[in-house]
Amino acid sequence: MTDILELAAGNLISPIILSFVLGLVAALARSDLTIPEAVAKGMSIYLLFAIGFKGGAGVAAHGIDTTLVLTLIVAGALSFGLPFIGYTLLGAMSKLSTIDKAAVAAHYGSISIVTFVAATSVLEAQGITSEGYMVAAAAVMEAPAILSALWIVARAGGGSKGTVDAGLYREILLNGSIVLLIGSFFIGAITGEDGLETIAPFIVAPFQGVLCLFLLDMGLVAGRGLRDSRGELGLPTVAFGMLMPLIGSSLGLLGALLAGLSPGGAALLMTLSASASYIAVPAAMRVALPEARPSIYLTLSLGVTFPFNLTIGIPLYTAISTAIVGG
Amino acid sequence: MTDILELAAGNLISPIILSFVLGLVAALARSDLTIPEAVAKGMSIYLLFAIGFKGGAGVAAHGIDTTLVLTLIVAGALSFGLPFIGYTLLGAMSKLSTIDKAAVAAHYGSISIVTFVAATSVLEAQGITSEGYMVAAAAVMEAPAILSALWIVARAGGGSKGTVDAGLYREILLNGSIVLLIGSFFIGAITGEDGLETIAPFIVAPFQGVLCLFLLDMGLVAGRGLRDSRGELGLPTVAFGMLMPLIGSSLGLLGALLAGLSPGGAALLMTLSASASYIAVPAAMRVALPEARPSIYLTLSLGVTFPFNLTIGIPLYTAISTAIVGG
Amino acid sequence: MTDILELAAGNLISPIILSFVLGLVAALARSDLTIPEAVAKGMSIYLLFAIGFKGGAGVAAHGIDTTLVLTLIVAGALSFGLPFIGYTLLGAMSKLSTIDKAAVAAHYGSISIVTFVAATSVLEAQGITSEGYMVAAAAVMEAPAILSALWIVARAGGGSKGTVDAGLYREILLNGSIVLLIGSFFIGAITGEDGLETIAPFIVAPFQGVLCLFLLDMGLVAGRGLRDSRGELGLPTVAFGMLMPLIGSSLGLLGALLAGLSPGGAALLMTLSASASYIAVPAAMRVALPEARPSIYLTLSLGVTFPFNLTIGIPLYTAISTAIVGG
Amino acid sequence: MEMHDAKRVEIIIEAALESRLTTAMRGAGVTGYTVLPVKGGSGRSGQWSRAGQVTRGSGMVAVVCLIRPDRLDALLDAAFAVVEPHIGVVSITDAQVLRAERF
Amino acid sequence: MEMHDAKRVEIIIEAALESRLTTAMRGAGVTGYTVLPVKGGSGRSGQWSRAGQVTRGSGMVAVVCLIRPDRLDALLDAAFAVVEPHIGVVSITDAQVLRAERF
Amino acid sequence: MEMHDAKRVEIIIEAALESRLTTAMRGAGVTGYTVLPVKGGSGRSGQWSRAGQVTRGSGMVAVVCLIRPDRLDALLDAAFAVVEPHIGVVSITDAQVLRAERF
Ligand SMILES: Nc1ncnc2c1ncn2[C@@H]1O[C@H](COP(=O)(O)O)[C@@H](O)[C@H]1O
Ligand SMILES: Nc1ncnc2c1ncn2[C@@H]1O[C@H](COP(=O)(O)O)[C@@H](O)[C@H]1O
Ligand SMILES: Nc1ncnc2c1ncn2[C@@H]1O[C@H](COP(=O)(O)O)[C@@H](O)[C@H]1O
Ligand code: NA
Ligand code: NA
Ligand code: NA
Repeated sequence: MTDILELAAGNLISPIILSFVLGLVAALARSDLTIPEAVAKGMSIYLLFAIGFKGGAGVAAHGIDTTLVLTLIVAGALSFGLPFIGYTLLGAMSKLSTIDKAAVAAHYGSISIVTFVAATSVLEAQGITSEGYMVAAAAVMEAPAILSALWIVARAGGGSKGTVDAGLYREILLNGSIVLLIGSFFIGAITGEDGLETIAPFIVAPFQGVLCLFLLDMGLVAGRGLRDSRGELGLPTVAFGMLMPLIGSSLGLLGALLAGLSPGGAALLMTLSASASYIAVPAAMRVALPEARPSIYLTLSLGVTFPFNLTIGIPLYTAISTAIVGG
Repeated sequence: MTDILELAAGNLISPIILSFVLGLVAALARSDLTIPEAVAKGMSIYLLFAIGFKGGAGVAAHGIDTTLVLTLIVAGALSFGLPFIGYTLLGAMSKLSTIDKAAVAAHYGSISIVTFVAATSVLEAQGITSEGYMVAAAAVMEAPAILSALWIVARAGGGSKGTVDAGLYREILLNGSIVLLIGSFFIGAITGEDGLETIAPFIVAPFQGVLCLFLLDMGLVAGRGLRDSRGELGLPTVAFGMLMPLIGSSLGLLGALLAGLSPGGAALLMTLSASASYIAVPAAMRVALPEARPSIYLTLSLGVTFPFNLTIGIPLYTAISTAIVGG
Repeated sequence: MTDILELAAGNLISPIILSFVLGLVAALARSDLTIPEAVAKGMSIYLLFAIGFKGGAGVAAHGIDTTLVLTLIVAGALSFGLPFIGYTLLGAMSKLSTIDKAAVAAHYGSISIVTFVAATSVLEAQGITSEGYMVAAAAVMEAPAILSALWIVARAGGGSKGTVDAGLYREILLNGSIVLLIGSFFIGAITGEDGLETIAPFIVAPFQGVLCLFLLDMGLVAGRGLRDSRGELGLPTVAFGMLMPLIGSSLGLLGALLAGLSPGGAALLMTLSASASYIAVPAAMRVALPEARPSIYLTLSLGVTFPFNLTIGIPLYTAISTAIVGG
Repeated sequence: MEMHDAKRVEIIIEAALESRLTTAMRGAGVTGYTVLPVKGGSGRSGQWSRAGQVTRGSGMVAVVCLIRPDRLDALLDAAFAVVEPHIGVVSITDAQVLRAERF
Repeated sequence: MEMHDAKRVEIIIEAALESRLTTAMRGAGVTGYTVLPVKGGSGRSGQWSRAGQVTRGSGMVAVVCLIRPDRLDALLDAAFAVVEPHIGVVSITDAQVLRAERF
Repeated sequence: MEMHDAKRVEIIIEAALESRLTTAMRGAGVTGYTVLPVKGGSGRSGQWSRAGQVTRGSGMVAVVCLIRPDRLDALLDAAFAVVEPHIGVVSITDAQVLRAERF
């Protein structure tokens, strides 16, 4: 327990976390500090490319082990399944409408890639290795949760007037993050260590620094979101935003044991399960479930769960996975 | 011959080429992956600055040899002359209008700086040195081809209603890429090795990585162009897009022999002659020859010739120049 | 004296200065070279974050010495006081309106962070150390000068119809640059050398290179400003733009002696006092003193004083402070 | 200069629906339009801005369409079908255009 | 398609004043508006563009507001109080809107 | 609030021609205008968007100009001379403005 607390404390005073806090404080204090949209998008492309490439190069170096397929299946199942748990839990805890509940649930089945990136940084700092193909697991978990949410609404007769068409499915499956993550994973896997070496001064050395600036922006956006939606989130909903990651990560741990992942891989699967989407799912919700309120789902995902995972969650999941899987 | 094939194969699985392919595939699959315009422009400024600076620093280190002036004259002559060949060839191969033919021809007389950059990377990877002032040759080749095309149209009585005024000539001669390339070349030449050392961690170390992301964007843009202009390019026109680089590079080789360039320099002059513009010339065409169709000239330059040079051309030109000039 | 000239000459042919000159020349020649707004803003965020962080890490490494509080007080006093001197001097030298004089004066009481960054680079290159908390002094000097200018206008019955409300004060005190500079200073101070090490490949190694591109943009903007406001600045006003930095730096030197700064710290305080704002103060002026003409204050600050400090000022201040404080 | 009557239709809609709107417009025979970026806004669904990209995925766009008056109804029907379930506004102004053959 | 009379008010104002303008508009009961980015312009105070960000801090924006005709005066009074001491222009056009309940 | 009649002219033109258009406008005595960025569009010359910058160099811009009605013809003549050989559209709307002394 003290171990976990120490880890958490050490994690809290890293440049990464403090950059997020700086953004949060600046936004809450109503500073006009902003990072241009194009630059923020550029940094997210950089992070996706780098993390995908490194994952692929890792697979090239260590080979594909038998757990790969199992991991991807487990990951897909988690993304499909978690929204049902989230929806039920929200039904018990909050008074949100059917559509709002389903939309929130979709976010928690899907993943936040920055949370994943932050977790890999923590693992690296502690010298814990993990399976390179975990980035493929991340990509697999992006989309299924959206289908579950649409199915929940359809079954509940939620009656959304939103647009669910072929275009929507293409947008979900071929959204930029998935394509870039998978694509750079393959480039890394094909070009291997040699490829990594040529571009390491770009994707490895400055990675932590870019992550700092990116988290500064996340803090700014989360802070502005919290300020704007002040009062809209009830206390029970906020509680959900911290309880759900714990449930998600527990199921992630179970899945990791089933798939036979290493302690590092298990920590990452726990993090993925615990994290909530704030890009792919919100975009899909605007099209498919326009009645769902972004001030609920985005604030919860970005303003509550993201900081929760960043500060408390990741060290906790790492400690638990090392204790249980590594034991 | 097997040598060339091996080189080409090795070239094909580099992170740079694969990034381009990723962009191409993503665009053709209609993914919404995009790199913000500002970021893409920022990367191109970075690449121009870096390549110009390194060229200048190279000149400072190795001194200006007697071939410099000869090389620049040959380069200018190639840019002036190639459009006439291109125009005639198109007349034989396609049914395009006079104005379309002249516009396409202008692109092939001018150059693509990214193709040049990719070629320097390939040379570096093979340990082949080249003259630093080749970037000056690249700058010299940007503009003359445009004048040739305007002259062709005027002579053919093509009757474009476009705007050819003093402003246009200034835009052509002082366009951003030329100014930045020449300017950073001089900065590199003046500050020399010392200057290079202070900024090497910025312009040398991460260069390959930035180039990957830039080529990802090029792939996306080329793919979208191909998709949009589906059907507009006939097969003969597409064939021109692969034949013309071969003619261009042959003349480039001749020029290199005339000027007395090293094998590396010759490979670069071949690449420049083979490459087709997709920034400076299209912009000038919109003003001077508005009737020319971008769906022809841009798709040909970016969707056919650029990938052709990137994959097959560069290794081929390198192999030939090493065999003939280096022999 | 020859020492100073040599230093100045050495400084003049650095990549940083030459990049600025390139931008200036390109803009004056009416080239269309531009750096996208988002990229320029991204680079300025990078520079602020890096300089703040390094300052904080420096404090963490060397501890806070007793001069810190004194330095901040002196810095604040300089920012408050310099506008009065500037206003009086302008009254003697030019025929500007009360409001124009006050607005110009505000710029010279405040600071230019890029000038500060350039000065730290020069110090580093000469192996002169300085107090890490000088970035805090820079932050402290941003805002007070604005209050002095508003007070001057109110007292002079200048009768501006501008908007001076609570929002304005928040904008001044919590403007993005101040918040980012102070925030990253604290992150650096908290995470110390360990934190610096994790992100050094991002904020230390490529710093000089990013600064080059940023100064290229500054040159472009300054050049366009000079071109647009051709004729509006009289010769006496231009002279003020070179005299005022000399007065400012003299007072800065006095302040540095009072506070007991090291030679490096003194050179930085001189530079801060000599520099003129071109972001925070102009923005505040547009709201509070809309009648003041940007073509006067911005052109003076960016087109005259900034290049003056960059080329002549910084080496001069460094030489003087080493001679007097270091003596 | 000869001018011709036209209608200027301005549709402010979420960026995620832009391609659906333009597809519907093309379906109704409307091939000329211009898309302007939007920086922020406020409406019944609250306030948002590009800087605080939190309350709406990728923001909104303004689609401006100049059209011959007799084709207005077809355009509005097509546009409304896309906009209706979503947030956003549609406005119409009387206008005149040069080069009528382009519309 | 049923259309309703409305006014389209377009206010071009310095970006630094955007939030003051929208606050004043909300004070006058106007909660619907859209902000468009501006790339450059020219007026009595001279010419400027985003590329040469030197003559005006952070440029200008265009605030577009569709409003019921009877509320126009309240909006103009509120807007004018903010714009008056500063540079910029205000224009009003007759328009029609769908979904009148939104205005 | 006193309002004055004016015309609102909106010219959508390739960015490469922006400075030629504004020069021509100044030549016709028009010194007030605003340039808005354009994200994409479609017309007789096909479809394009900033994201797929392939079919048109550097995209288009929208130049908006508020002008006294009696000066409309001079503006249109000047603008048309620039726009005519190129793609793009010109539309005119009746409008009213505050602060007439500015136009
Ligand atoms: N009255 C209005 N005038 C101009 N734009 C509006 C108006 N109402 C709404 N909008 C725009 O449409 C978006 C969605 O509005 P709403 O559907 O009311 O939430 C807002 O964010 C604005 O950009
Ligand atoms: N007649 C006009 N038509 C359109 N926009 C204008 C006009 N006059 C001024 N503007 C805009 O308002 C800004 C300030 O104008 P001014 O207050 O005249 O300096 C200009 O930079 C333009 O963006
Ligand atoms: N009817 C229209 N309404 C609005 N914008 C148009 C229209 N037609 C053309 N445009 C714009 O003008 C550009 C060129 O059109 P065109 O000259 O028809 O190829 C298009 O890309 C659109 O941005
Ligand atoms: Na999850
Ligand atoms: Na060529
Ligand atoms: Na100062």
